[in-house]
Amino acid sequence: MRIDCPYCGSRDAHEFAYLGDATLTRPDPAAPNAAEAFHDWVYLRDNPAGPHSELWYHASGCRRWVVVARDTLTHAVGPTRFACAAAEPREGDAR
Amino acid sequence: MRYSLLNVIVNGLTGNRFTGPAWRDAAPKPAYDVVIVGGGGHGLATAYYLAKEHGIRNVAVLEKGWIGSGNAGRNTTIFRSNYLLPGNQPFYEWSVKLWEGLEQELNYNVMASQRGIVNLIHSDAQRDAYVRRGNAMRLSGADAELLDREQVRAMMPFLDFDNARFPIKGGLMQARAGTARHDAVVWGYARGADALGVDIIQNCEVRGFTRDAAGRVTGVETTRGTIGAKKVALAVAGSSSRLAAKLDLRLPIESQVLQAFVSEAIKPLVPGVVTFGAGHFYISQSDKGGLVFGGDLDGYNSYAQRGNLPVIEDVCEGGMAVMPLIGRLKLLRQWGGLCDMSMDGSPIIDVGPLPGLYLNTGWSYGGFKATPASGWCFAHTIARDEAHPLSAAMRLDRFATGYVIDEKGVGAQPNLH
Amino acid sequence: MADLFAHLPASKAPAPGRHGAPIDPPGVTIATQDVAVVTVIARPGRAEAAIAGLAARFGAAPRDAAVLTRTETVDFVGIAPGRWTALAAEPSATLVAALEDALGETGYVVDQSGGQVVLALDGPAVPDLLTKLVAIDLDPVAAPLDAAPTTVLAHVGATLLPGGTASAWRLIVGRSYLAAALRLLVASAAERGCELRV
Amino acid sequence: MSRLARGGLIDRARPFAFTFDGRPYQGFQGDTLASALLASDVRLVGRSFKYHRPRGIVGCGTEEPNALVELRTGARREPNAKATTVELFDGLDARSQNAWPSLAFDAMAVNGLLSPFFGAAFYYKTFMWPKAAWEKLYEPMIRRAAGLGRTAEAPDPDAYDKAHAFCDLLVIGSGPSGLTAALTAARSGARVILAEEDFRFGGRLLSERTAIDGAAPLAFVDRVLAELASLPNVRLMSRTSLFGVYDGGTYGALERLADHLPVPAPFQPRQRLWKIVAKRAVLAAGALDRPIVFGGNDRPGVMLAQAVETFVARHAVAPAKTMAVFANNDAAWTTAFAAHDAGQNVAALIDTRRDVAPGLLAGAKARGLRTLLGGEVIATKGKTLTSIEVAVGGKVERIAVDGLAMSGGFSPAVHLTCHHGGRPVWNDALAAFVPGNCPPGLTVAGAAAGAYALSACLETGAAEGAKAAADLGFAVPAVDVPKAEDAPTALAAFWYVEGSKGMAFVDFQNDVAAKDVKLAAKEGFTSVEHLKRYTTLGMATDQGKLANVPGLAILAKVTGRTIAETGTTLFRPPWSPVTLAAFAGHHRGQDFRPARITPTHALAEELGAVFVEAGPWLRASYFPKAGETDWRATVAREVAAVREGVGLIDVSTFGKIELCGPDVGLLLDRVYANTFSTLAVGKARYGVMCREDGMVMDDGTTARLGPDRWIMTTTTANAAKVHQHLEFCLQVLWPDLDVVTASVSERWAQISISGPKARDTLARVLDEDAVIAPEAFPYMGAVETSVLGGVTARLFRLSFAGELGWEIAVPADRGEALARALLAAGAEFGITPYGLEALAVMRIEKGHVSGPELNGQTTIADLGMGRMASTKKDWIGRVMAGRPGLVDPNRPGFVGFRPVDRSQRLSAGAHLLEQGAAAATANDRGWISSATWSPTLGHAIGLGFLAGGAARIGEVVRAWDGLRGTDVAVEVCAPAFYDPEGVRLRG
Ligand SMILES: Cc1cc2nc3c(=O)[nH]c(=O)nc-3n(C[C@H](O)[C@H](O)[C@H](O)COP(=O)(O)OP(=O)(O)OC[C@H]3O[C@@H](n4cnc5c(N)ncnc54)[C@H](O)[C@@H]3O)c2cc1C
Ligand SMILES: NC(=O)c1ccc[n+]([C@@H]2O[C@H](COP(=O)([O-])OP(=O)(O)OC[C@H]3O[C@@H](n4cnc5c(N)ncnc54)[C@H](O)[C@@H]3O)[C@@H](O)[C@H]2O)c1
Ligand SMILES: Cc1cc2nc3c(=O)[nH]c(=O)nc-3n(C[C@H](O)[C@H](O)[C@H](O)COP(=O)(O)O)c2cc1C
Ligand SMILES: [Zn+2]
Repeated sequence: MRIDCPYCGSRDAHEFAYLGDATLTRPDPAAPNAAEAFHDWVYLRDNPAGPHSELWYHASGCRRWVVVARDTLTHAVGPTRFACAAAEPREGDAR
Repeated sequence: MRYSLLNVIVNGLTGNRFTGPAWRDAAPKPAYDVVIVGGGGHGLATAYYLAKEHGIRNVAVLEKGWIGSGNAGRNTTIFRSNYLLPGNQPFYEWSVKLWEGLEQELNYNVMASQRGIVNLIHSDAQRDAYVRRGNAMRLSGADAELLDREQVRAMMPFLDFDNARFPIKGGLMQARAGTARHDAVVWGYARGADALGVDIIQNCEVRGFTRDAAGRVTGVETTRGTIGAKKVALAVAGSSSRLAAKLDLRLPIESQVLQAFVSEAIKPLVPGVVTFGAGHFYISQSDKGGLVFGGDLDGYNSYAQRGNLPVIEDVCEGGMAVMPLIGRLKLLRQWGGLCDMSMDGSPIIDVGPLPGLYLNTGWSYGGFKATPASGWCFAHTIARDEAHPLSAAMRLDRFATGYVIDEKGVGAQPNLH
Repeated sequence: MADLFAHLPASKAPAPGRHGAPIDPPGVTIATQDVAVVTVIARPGRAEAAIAGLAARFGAAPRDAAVLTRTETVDFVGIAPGRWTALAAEPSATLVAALEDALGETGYVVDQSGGQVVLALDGPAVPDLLTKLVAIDLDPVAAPLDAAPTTVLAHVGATLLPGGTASAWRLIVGRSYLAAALRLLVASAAERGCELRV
Repeated sequence: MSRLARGGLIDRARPFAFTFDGRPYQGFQGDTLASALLASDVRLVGRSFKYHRPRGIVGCGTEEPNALVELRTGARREPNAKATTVELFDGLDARSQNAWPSLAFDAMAVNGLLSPFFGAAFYYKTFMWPKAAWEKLYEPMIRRAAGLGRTAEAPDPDAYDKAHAFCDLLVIGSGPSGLTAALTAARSGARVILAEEDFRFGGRLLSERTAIDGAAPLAFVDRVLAELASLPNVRLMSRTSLFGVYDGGTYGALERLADHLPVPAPFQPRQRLWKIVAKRAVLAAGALDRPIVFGGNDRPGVMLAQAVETFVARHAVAPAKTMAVFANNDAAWTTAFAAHDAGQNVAALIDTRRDVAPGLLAGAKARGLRTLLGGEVIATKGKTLTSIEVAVGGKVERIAVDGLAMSGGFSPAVHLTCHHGGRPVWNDALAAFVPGNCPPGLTVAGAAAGAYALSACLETGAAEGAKAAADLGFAVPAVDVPKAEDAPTALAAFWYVEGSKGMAFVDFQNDVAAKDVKLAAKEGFTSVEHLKRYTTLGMATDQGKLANVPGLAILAKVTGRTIAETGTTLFRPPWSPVTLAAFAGHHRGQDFRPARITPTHALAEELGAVFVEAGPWLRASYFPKAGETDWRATVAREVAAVREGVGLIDVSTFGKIELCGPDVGLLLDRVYANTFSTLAVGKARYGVMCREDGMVMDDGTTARLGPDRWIMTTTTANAAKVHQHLEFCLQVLWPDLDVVTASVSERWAQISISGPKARDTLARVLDEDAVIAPEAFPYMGAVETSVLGGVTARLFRLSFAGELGWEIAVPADRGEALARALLAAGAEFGITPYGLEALAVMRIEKGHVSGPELNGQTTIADLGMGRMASTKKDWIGRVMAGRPGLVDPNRPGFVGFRPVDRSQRLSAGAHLLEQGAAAATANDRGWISSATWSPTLGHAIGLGFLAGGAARIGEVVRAWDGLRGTDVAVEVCAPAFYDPEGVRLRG
């Protein structure tokens, strides 16, 4: 499998570490249902057969977390992007 | 028809006149007491024990392809009970006990062969961890032995004792562990269940479920029509999430690919099973003579039932590191299975989570050995609507309650289990 | 011929001198370079400003890509967005001070000198050697001439940068991996002859 | 000698001597072992798997099921080499296998007599009584009989290599279609790789006679190759098998660099594993002739027609004195004509069809060949073939022949098209499976696509090559496809001679006969996949290249289905078997994994250290001195030296991560359970970080060097994992945090110096010793300073060993100098270098947790550090750590143990039982995670986890180690055995 790292270009997937489902977001730990929400977040997965948006870490390259569109049935790798587009410059930031 | 030497001879002499199908090619009935989805080892064993131990014979096993086409037909055939945690160990030990009499139980030679397993030890820390495990095994009544380097050498002189990057310092052995002919296990349970009246229905894919107004699961929709059921039991391994989704359930499961490899056949070399944990490699030799080996998961979600090159390289590097004399042997075939990786690497056998539904999943890469005990305990769970004591910890809600069974201690990251 | 170092203890680098096929000139020569190695990191969202600062100070703007940008005194290798490895022949303290000065508050400088080893590879067999070790298309028709990938050479993490000619490259590896990297490089170069100067 | 007097692509000027089963023979450069054996009249080459039937040579390439041999000897012994793919060299030494005592007389051949009982899968039905006999008797017997060759006797002495290649178009196969595909694309400027398994490019053109552009096919091959070789954008790879199609256009290939030499040249790898990343690929792998199933079809002397043609034309060998042809298609007639014209005596042309093209009949007539239309071979005779029985027109005739060329038609080599799970589709007109759903980027040309006519091969090759190049944006010049005459290609499907006499084999190697297929079907194994697994059809080293289609045709017939309905099993990689060592490449022996070397490694060696593998690192374990009888004595000395004087250890292996930015404190508050944002500049703090599921992930100290600059240390094992975790937090969870990180693990050599004399020693290497004055530098202080006259250094006041101590970091290249300076400085205090063993002893004495306690199964509370966990802020793991199972008072908690009888030892891995309780899972109360003999205390101590934890301090339980046969009463105590208040640390 080859993954197009947005920074490094086409690389063999073994340069990356896999985390999984990229559509999940960390719940609010202060919310009243935090226990349940964290359970769902940490443990439950859609685990679809087909298109999957997933997180890969370019461990042997730029060390960026990359969101990869990949099909779990065919292994076809689609577009990739950084998990975070670098934050905008904070103008006026005194520090 | 009973299988025996006589039977073989008679059929040999008569051109197989007195032989018939090992199991009936059943057509689906409108309804059953229990419908088991998944004609792998677990589904078939469950059906067999439901009929045999619980007298529930109005049972169908629905298989989308041919029975054994899933992981039951593509695993590396190792059974063992060298587990660490109390939620697992007694269950797997019971499974080994069932393996020990399976041929006679099923009147089918599944070639269960207690050739022994040795987990190689390469460091003091690893030895301590294996001693803890070995003692956990002993506590559950299983056998375990700590070997030193010379004992390992005496058993397997072909391992690299002279020039290994990670020198072999000993091993944890379970002599009663071994291998079985995986396909025969499927066929043996199928034949046994069929003889007790169970319908085995192939080419019958479950595509959905029927539910009553109260939300109870009342049957399945299949490519061969709707089939009613008082109880619907899922034993579909790597396809668990796909089916759960039809019931709007999300499971603590990811389907990931594990590969296995077989070499060309050679004369006997490897006596039992050897695992090289420091190098992602394990190996045994099949009765046909092929070296059957594997290693880590490919490491990502997949339903493709095949893997990629990096893992083959990784596995063969591990192989050459411990057994450098296999270098000139050749890889004959590689394949992959859909592993139902659970979030703690341990299985789920449970009632629910919906009324009328029963769940058997999360076998990760290690459920072949569990086949007899899984069938045994799942049948009990279905028949009695409560967990069998041996599988009581294998609950679905353990992730919410925190009573997880995390043998490897890597947490909710299935690709690391 | 077995692997050259199969029986040399893993902790040992191959000895300096000639290895492998006795071909003259050797297909590959490997030498260490004594240079300061410094990581330059733009603060989140401040890459452009950081680049401007560096450009103003060093006379050329390091590109925010996995390529080598040469300035008069410093070579900048993009290793991640907003992040470079800076190499210079001057003492690391001088380089660090210059970089900090150029960046101001737009970024940080982390000295890696002594911890990263720079190897110079040269010789007609270097492209073939890299083909063995790197799963990246480095062919000039596919990769820019200034391409400088950070990648893994068979279990050893490394950054590769062009060395001036098609058959010259530089390689940055962590010091703890130096012996392993040299074993791998020399073993892979052996069929074409290799000279190790370290 | 059956060598033809003329022709062939062999170099008669280069004779090669070789041996088979010890007997000397001769062949030529250009021969395969198979052709050389045939030329030497060797017909019996091997024995089959199950019945040990005598077998000869059937094919001429990688499809060969029978002629498997062992090559070379000793450490270079290679089993199961296909004689048909072994390139002959001078001195080649081959042996038959799976035969005892000899190939000609094999005792195991008695199995054949039992064949009525040894039918498909008979073993599942018997060998069950008595129960113990399976393992003791039957299975060992079966195993000895099965298997084929033997593995090498010693580690493989050859080197293997790996390499990567990238191209626009990969062409697989160099027959007419592959050549035109490669040439067309290459002329457009695309980067092309042409890979050919054989040692010579040309495919079937090496043995065909059909003219191309009016000239011999070989002239065409030479012309195309010359042009390809002249182009800089083309790489020609012969002896290279494309074995697998993987994801993302990655193709696996094995190049055999030295298998045609007795041993590789000095420094030459034997084989090279290629990973080829190709934007497009054209599969031009040709088609395989297939057998007909009839009684005795496995007799040595029965061959595929295609093989006969190859042996005759390419190798100038007459495979038999007198030969017949048995076929259902036109191509076999071409073969017969070619063989006849080259001097092979052809006695009869038997075709199952009654109607054959007049042109062919005329061809036969012109050559005086006898034709038997509508004929079937119903039996064969001889240990090696002596005669065949032919039924034709209701009569049976015996024909004396010692060779039979059979052809059941062609199977396109679709294998690689199936590697992504795509199924080939049945084509009735061709009576063959043709490519179905191909892997992305791969197209098929020539015979592999079912285009059998030579002109069609040339055209489809050119077309696919052009299409691929155009797809990729290359301007493809107009293609002038060479013109070729076309040999006829008609056929009528025919599989099995019903009622023929003797065993009619489908899978030769695995001895699967037609009757086995029928039996399997009768027993309900009607899915092709069940058929395969029940009978082992297609599971041999040729992976059913010959057997699959006839086998499932018979299955289709007996189950009343069409072949299309019956389907076929899946082809998986590899296309042809691949050497295991090639996948490993250089990563074996000492180079299995890179060893990481600490900055003071050479010094430690000099000091006589014994090293130990700690993950990838090699670390000093202990430093024995003359007179010390075992490692325990050494360790006791080292511990005492630290506790009483001063000792030093290299701790550079810790992970070190520099964190910069205004929000570091905020980040650390979230990743550590305890609070960091309040840490003052110049201070360090111990922290514990958890996973989101509430389990401890790692621990270590983090120091604040400046307002915006922090340095974190991680455990050695978790360095990469923690860094990845921090980047996850920064890039995925909280991208708004103004923090950057950099790994500086390699940058800093870090030396820990501990003991009452640590300050005195350290002072002598510092440029300004005032920095470590007690009041200036308290416990958990951190400062940047310099040593050894201007070497940058970082000083942290902490000690894992539990004494007054510092960790000093200097640039890695100065680590050894620092260590030497410290040794000199501390000489008068008896400074002692110590290793991991002594460190482990001292940390257990101090009750510090380490790897065995931080095993991913323990919470902060389990570890007795629950009070550290902040309740005022969110930290990763906080929410989940509150689950009932994680706060269950019965969870095993961290405590210490000492034997009640102080003379007894403790062992890590022992489980904890109540006194008097039976050793059973139900009574398991925990385990000992770390144990040692404490030289400081003079007795054994242990750390571990006991249900109830600290609440049970003072009680007595048992440490039960059934594996080692010990059962020791232990007192539960607090984990810190030594200086629990930490007075010495702060001193
Ligand atoms: C390469 C590999 C090696 C392994 N090695 C070992 C080992 O050495 N030892 C060990 O103990 N374990 C091993 N395992 C794990 C073991 O194979 C599995 O855990 C176990 O087989 C799973 O149970 P099963 O047999 O019931 O699953 P399966 O055989 O996968 O059964 C599930 C069945 O459900 C069917 N199904 C799915 N969806 C539907 C549907 N919608 N309708 C109807 N039917 C459906 C599937 O077709 C399949 O037949 C290995 C696994 C792999 C992949
Ligand atoms: N008359 C007939 O009925 C008939 C039928 C089939 C083929 N043919 C003839 O056979 C020829 C077919 O031409 P073609 O170009 O399609 O094929 P080919 O058979 O000439 O060449 C295929 C080449 O591919 C190589 N190959 C196969 N698999 C490979 C792999 N995995 N890796 C590397 N190399 C591999 C083979 O070694 C072979 O050299 C034509 O001349 C055609 O006329 C005739
Ligand atoms: C224990 C075991 C041994 C096997 N031995 C062989 C073998 O000798 N020859 C072979 O072709 N395949 C062998 N296979 C692989 C199967 O052919 C097949 O690849 C595997 O069961 C997966 O099925 P699939 O490839 O059809 O998806 C073996 C599989 C297993 C699990
Ligand atoms: Zn990247």
